[in-house]
Amino acid sequence: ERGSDGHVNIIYWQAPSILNPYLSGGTKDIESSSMIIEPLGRFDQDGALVPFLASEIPTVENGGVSEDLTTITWTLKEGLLWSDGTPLTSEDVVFTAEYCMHPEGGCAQLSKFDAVESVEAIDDLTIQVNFKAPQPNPYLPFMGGQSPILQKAQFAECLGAAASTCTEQNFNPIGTGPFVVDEFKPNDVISMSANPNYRDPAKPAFATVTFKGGGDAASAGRAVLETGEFDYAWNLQLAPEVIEEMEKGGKGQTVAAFGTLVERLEMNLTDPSSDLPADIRATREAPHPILSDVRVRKALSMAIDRELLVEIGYGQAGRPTCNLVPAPARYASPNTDCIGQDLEGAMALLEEAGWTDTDGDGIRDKDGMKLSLLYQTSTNAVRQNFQDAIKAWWGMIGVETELRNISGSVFFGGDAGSPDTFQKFYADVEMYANNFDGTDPQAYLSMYRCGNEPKPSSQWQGENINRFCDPEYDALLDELAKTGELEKRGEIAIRLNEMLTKDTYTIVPLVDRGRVSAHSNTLGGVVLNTWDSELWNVADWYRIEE
Amino acid sequence: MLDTDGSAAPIARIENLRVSFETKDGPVIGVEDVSFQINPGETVCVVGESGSGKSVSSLSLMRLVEFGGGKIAGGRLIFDRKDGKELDLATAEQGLMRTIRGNEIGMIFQEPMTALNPVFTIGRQLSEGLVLHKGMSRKQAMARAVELLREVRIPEPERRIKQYPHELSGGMRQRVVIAMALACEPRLLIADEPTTALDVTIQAEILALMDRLKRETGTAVMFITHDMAVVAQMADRVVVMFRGNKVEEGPVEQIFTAPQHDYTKALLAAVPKLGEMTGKPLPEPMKLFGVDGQKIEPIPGTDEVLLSVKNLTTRFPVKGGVMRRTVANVHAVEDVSFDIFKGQTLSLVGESGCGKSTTGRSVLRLVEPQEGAILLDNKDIMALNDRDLRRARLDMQMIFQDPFASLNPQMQLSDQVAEPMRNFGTLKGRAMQERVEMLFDRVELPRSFMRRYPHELSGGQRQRVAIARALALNPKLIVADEAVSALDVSVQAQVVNLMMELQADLGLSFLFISHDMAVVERVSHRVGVMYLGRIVEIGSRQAVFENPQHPYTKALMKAVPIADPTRRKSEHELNFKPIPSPIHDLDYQPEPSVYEKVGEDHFVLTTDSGY
Amino acid sequence: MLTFTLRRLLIAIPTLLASAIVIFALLQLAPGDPMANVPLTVPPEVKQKMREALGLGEPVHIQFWKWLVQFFWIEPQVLIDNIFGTSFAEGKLRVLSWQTRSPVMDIVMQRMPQTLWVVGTSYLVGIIIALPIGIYSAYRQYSVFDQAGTFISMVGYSVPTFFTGVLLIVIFSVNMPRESFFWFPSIYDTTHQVDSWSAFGFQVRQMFLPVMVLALYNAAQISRFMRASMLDNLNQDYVRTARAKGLGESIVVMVHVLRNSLIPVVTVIALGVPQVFGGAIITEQVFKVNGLGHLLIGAIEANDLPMVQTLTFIFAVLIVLFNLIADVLYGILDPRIRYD
Amino acid sequence: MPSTPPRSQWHEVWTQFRQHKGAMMGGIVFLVIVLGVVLGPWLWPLDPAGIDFRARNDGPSLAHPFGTDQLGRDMLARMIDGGRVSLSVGITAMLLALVLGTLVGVLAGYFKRLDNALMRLTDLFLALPLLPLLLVMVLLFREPLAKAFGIETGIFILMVTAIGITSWMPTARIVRGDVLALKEREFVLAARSIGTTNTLMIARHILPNVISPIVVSATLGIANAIITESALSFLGLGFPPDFPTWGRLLFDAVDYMQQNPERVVMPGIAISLTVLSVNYLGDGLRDALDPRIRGR
Ligand SMILES: Nc1ncnc2c1ncn2[C@@H]1O[C@H](COP(=O)(O)OP(=O)(O)OP(=O)(O)O)[C@@H](O)[C@H]1O
Ligand SMILES: Nc1ncnc2c1ncn2[C@@H]1O[C@H](COP(=O)(O)OP(=O)(O)OP(=O)(O)O)[C@@H](O)[C@H]1O
Ligand SMILES: [Mg+2]
Ligand SMILES: [Mg+2]
Repeated sequence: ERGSDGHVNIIYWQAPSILNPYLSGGTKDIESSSMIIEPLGRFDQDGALVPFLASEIPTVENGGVSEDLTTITWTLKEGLLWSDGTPLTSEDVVFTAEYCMHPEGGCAQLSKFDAVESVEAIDDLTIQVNFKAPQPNPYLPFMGGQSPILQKAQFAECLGAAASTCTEQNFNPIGTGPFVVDEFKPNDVISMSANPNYRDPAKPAFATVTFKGGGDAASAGRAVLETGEFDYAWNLQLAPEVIEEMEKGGKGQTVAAFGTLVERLEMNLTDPSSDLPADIRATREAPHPILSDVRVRKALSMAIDRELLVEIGYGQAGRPTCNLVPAPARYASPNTDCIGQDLEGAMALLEEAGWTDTDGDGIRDKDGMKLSLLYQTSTNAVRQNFQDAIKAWWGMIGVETELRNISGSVFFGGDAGSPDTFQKFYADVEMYANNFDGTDPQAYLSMYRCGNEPKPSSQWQGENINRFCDPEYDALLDELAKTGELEKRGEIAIRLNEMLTKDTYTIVPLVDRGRVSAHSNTLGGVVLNTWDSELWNVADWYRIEE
Repeated sequence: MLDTDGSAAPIARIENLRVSFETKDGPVIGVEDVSFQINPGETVCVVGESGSGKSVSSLSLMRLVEFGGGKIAGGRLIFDRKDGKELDLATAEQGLMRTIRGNEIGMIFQEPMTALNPVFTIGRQLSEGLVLHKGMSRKQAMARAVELLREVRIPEPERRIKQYPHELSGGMRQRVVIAMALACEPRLLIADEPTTALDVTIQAEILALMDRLKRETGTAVMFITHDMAVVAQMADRVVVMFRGNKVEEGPVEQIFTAPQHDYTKALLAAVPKLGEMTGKPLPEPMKLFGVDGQKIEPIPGTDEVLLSVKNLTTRFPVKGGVMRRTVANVHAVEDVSFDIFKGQTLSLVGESGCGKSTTGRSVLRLVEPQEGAILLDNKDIMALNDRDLRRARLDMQMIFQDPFASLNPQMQLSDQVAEPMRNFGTLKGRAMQERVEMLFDRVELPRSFMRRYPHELSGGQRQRVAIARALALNPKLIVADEAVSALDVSVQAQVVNLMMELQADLGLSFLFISHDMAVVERVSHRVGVMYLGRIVEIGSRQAVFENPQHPYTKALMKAVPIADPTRRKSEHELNFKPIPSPIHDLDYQPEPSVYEKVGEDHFVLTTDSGY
Repeated sequence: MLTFTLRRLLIAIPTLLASAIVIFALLQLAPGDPMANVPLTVPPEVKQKMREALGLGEPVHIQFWKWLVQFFWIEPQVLIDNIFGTSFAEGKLRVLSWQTRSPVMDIVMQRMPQTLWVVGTSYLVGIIIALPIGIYSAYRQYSVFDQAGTFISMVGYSVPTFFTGVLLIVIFSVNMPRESFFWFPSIYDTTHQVDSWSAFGFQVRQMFLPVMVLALYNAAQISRFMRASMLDNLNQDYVRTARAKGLGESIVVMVHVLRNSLIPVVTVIALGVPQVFGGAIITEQVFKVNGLGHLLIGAIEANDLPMVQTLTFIFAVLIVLFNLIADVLYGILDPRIRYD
Repeated sequence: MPSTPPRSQWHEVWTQFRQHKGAMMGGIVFLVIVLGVVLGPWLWPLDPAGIDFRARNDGPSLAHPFGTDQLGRDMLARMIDGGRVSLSVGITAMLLALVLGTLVGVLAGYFKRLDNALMRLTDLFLALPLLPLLLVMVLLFREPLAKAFGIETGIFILMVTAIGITSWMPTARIVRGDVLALKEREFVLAARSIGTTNTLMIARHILPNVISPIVVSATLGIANAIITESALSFLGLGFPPDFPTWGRLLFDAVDYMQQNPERVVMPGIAISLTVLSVNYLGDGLRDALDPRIRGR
């Protein structure tokens, strides 16, 4: 029965700053707002599509997606009401598209609407999305936590440049989700209560929610697992032994699930030396003196013991991987070549590449140049452990490593003026994690297209971090974009993935990172989902009486 | 005087007191073996060599030596409490002492500047004891404080009460300290050099006040002083101390007429007497007791002008209100002009608070005068920038009125004396060291004191350090502000002779500020008499002393006490004239000073001086 | 002194203006980008659009000018509107945060209560315990009390709050049974309203741990300065005079010596007050108080320049103000200090 | 009474200092710490970076007296290694801040003309947001410094300067406050009358009398610098992440507080002991300079 289970406390160690995902791409904002506003459909814990506001997921089979892949037609469930009691209509969906596609709005989800030509309301419950070109993956707009439906009545005044002045709307969006906002304190806390007009009269079980933000993963975990003050803690990025110790507190348990997030080493194929002029440094004009040789890259990969890394850093929330795209199964390469550590082989490979230790200082050299690398990553306890371990292994094969860690806000900040961003890559090797939205890796793999690399002329914006460039790869990408058949898409994606990893060791994947969250023993119904918002099924949560 | 029949128990009895101090050269004995007693209603004067342990004995009686690092190593300090019980103060608890201090025993400290808390108004400091011991309310206590200030002859007490210690003249501070000690009408009053900074008229009034108190309330007084004239005026009995011991004790007449101990004899012989120089136009050194073959020659000086001061005016703002705005001005020095000749001494005498120290400081530009011209050796001091002013100070030095405050508490004495030489690089290394040693010898300080710090000295010793420092550079002009007042007469004689000797040998000039008319008579070529910020009379010493013209000068001369217990002045000889205040509103416009020439080198102010 | 104060207030205007410019320039120079928190899955072109929507495309001096106008002209109007119910500021663009797209001042006001409750209280508690400890330690230099005080305050100062905070949580929130009186919450509830005694009780409980942590840290610092300054004055001659008046040791020390020793302490305290409003970053983080300190650090990490600029500028105003107060207090505490 | 010839004041202070029990204790402890971190690598030759995955998160044992960390590195060796960085950064940065603060404070307090300008500068520095300031410093100077002095020295200079120039302000204000009061004392006037130049005045008369707040600032400053260093390293502004420092060891260990308490305790003790010993040294210096305190 709705509201019968009282109050639930959720803690996110990153605090939500806005409840409109279109104005912020941040996970914290998307997940918190997913309790309030909903998309037409979501991905479930297995990455499968499930309808939410839509009555079913349109496919080619059921006629919802046109044969030529240029339109998709959604039908809304009947009788849906906004939390203010007004009915949800297709106009709201059309408006949502208009809102995000407005050129001055600065919509964070704009890329989901890139391919959209127009969105029309066929009738009160039917919406048709027209694409500019055939769209093998038509489930970008209105799917998943990133792309929920806004109420037209509420946001009508907030189009374009006005979007950011609509504080009231952004903080208190009227939605169709299980909860409504009572009070939102940005970057701090959200107080919510059950939506009286929620479509399932029995849900949600909780009458009120406190969604607290801030602090750090350790204290969030402690609050759920040890002190029992909170019921749910998001994303416990902590060393496995620390989580283990916390679980001994006995107040709660952890849940883990895997998605597409891969912690990887990126090899710089260009020369980051500070001796080079600024317009040449770390661009394709200056090939890397050491890492241009695939044998060196491979040797570096072989020296790494990925299983140990998982044990040190992620425990149950990680597994070794050799792939950039670890999931869904259709797109994941079966390659496991890299899993075992092979120091001998690595050394042999280096010898073969001409790197020998001529002066006996334990560091290999060639033509008077030392095999010495600068290895950078963002500041994060696990990453620093990885750095130390990898440095030690590389040391064993005669590679000298200098480590550097950079605050995340700078490293990922993308400021063209800073030498420390991951895009600029003023280092030889860098480590971070990345994933893709939803279940289709096409955009993800397209990042490594020739020309998409960060460079001075693009203000160092670009996604091809390694400056990888292979015409064959680009050609294959084009093919992928044209292929609608899933089977075929899988094959191409696996091929692309292998070109980046197994063939060239441009990207050296380390760990397939899952998500660990914690919930208290008295909280039931939690189904951890890494393909969508973790709180996707919050309507089903309930209190377990002890 | 109360009838002190033999049966009345003494109010305090000191028996075999011994006090030691811990210094880094090992323990130092401050008082070796002292015993004497003080009866109710009696004034016991303690005289003796500077550094002989007078202050330490009195501090022991208050049990305050402990806080200064001293230790009562032996002896008893019997105090007769009101209820007739005797109490050994030496072993009493500090808690009990608290009810006695300030209430039953009052103390006037030797150095008034450092004895006052710099951040509280004097009213606040005065009323504190009253609130505590007499249970008065704040307001009552304040009213009483005003009354007390009036009793110690501080003009405009309502205003002064709101001032801070540093805004008062040396004599005023001393009177504040006196008022503080008298506040609770203690049964025993310890007065440690209470009148050194007071001019003779006010001194006489203060002495009369103490005398009256003694008569009316039976207060016993332990009076420490160097001024034998005051002893003669005040004492019932005299205790003579020397090197930490009592060497002689007896009724005042006996001490003066038939001294027993050599030191007492020397002391009495060294007492300068007013009128000794009558008829002599030039100053000459004193005859020292026990020194043979001393040359006593007059010091002529020259008639070249060294320092010429014209129309000097210095004022201080008086702050008031929460925002501490300037509400009035203290006209400390008002249109003062004088000349000092090379190799000569000009003495400034005058009422306490009349602006003598300020004049001295203005000459060195240690306070910035409002107006006026100062020419030293034809150099315009007023026009100098900071760097040249510093150079100019090579030629003029000052001995501050309050030696303790003017010494850096964290520096060794030898360094302090050497500092001027270091500053100007006049002497270096060994030579400097030798000069420091020589200076210590000349001011009669043992060389072992060189490593000590200021707080480890007696008042007189500190003053001698200050003198040594001023002499270190061989300046042309020394402003000596009460430079010898804290010294016992024998040392005083030596130091005065030293100064005169240097004058004769090196042609030094002095601006000598003093209250001791006998010393002034001895040392000066010319004398200026100040009253309320102006010089009321100036001229050759002979002219001013032998033929005073201005009424204030006359009154001053008349008030000088005589070192003879048989010729005590009685209270009715004093005319308590109300003292006008130098504090005026912001828009007050003073008249210029106009002088009338009454003789060759003898001028008298005709402008109304307020007297 | 009045003229001094007025003059200083006048000088404060150019000072603050200069501070604003320097802060702005600094923030512009500092590496970082408001898009740092946007996931890597969002492509660069979209990020560029988002930046432009934030007004980042405009030239720097225009951005600065806009901020000036908004902060000094529009925000005061908003304040007036709020107080008198007028509508001067209607429709005018306020200083907006880049993270939340809401007016910065609103968030600042929202954070004020918990900051003042926690950081303010801890500062007061710190001062209240520091002064007696400092005074008594000096009065009984090298006594057991002094040694213990020295030890605790030095350890308290040198062990960072990220450690003490967690330690207290482990002791009082994790290991203490939930029913115990000594159990304290590890997470601060900013939505809690103090409207009854029991609510006040809860408020005290939830403030307890962070206040303890911060108070220890503040007290350590202030008590050391207090002690040192007292030591300098305890041996002065006027103290002897005060004793000679028969004043009790407590008055001698607490009135005569203390007043002379206050200047450094006043300085330290005045320096600390703006920091109260600045919040306590680490402690707020550990206990999730989410006060101004949390706001600032979050804004810096997210490169929310309008927020950082505004907050920093408010601190600058407070710093100038409290240093002025300290200077005025000097003159009152020690009449020898002259200002003209 | 023996008349020992007067010795220089500093000699005097030194003698006095040597008699100070607390100072001597502090000095010995401090010396032990310094010697420990300097000679430590010889006495305890384990490699601080030596990873041993089998010995992860071990408690104290004979092989590892302070236990091991999450990568199985020996904590004692890391403490020794980290101490070198922490101590040298802590002390140098503290000295820099102290010198800057005292200089500004004394100049502002003593010279009326400079007061306003210097104090407004102090206000400005107090108002500057620390983090962006540091980020800018690193942005501008890291590469040039690393080039000119080598990476480690370059970063050392950068960190020390960064900490130094962001923490001198309290000292400056406190010193100024004291100097304002001090310069109105009569002995300063007296010193001026004997021709003491401003420089000498400051050196001889002002500084020794404001030593107490400076000493306190020094002790607090050293703790502050050690912790700030680790904070900077987290931001990526400091030493490379494989450089252990006490602050960083402490921070890393906080998560392990429950299972390996010795890991937080040890660096905590090291920092506290250092600060305490410096505090006692400072106390000794203060007392040695104050001629009224003696024999205790
Ligand atoms: N704190 C101290 N430490 C060491 N010696 C001290 C200390 N106080 C006083 N003395 C020494 O004790 C002796 C007696 O000093 P005291 O102050 O009693 O002299 P006094 O008789 O009052 O002299 P004066 O007339 O010059 O004031 C002096 O030699 C002095 O140097
Ligand atoms: N710093 C100051 N602030 C305010 N008033 C002052 C200050 N210094 C001196 N005065 C005032 O100036 C007047 C003259 O003081 P000064 O010290 O020159 O007197 P004096 O003649 O030396 O007296 P004494 O013989 O008592 O030392 C006094 O009324 C005093 O209160
Ligand atoms: Mg004496
Ligand atoms: Mg005087």
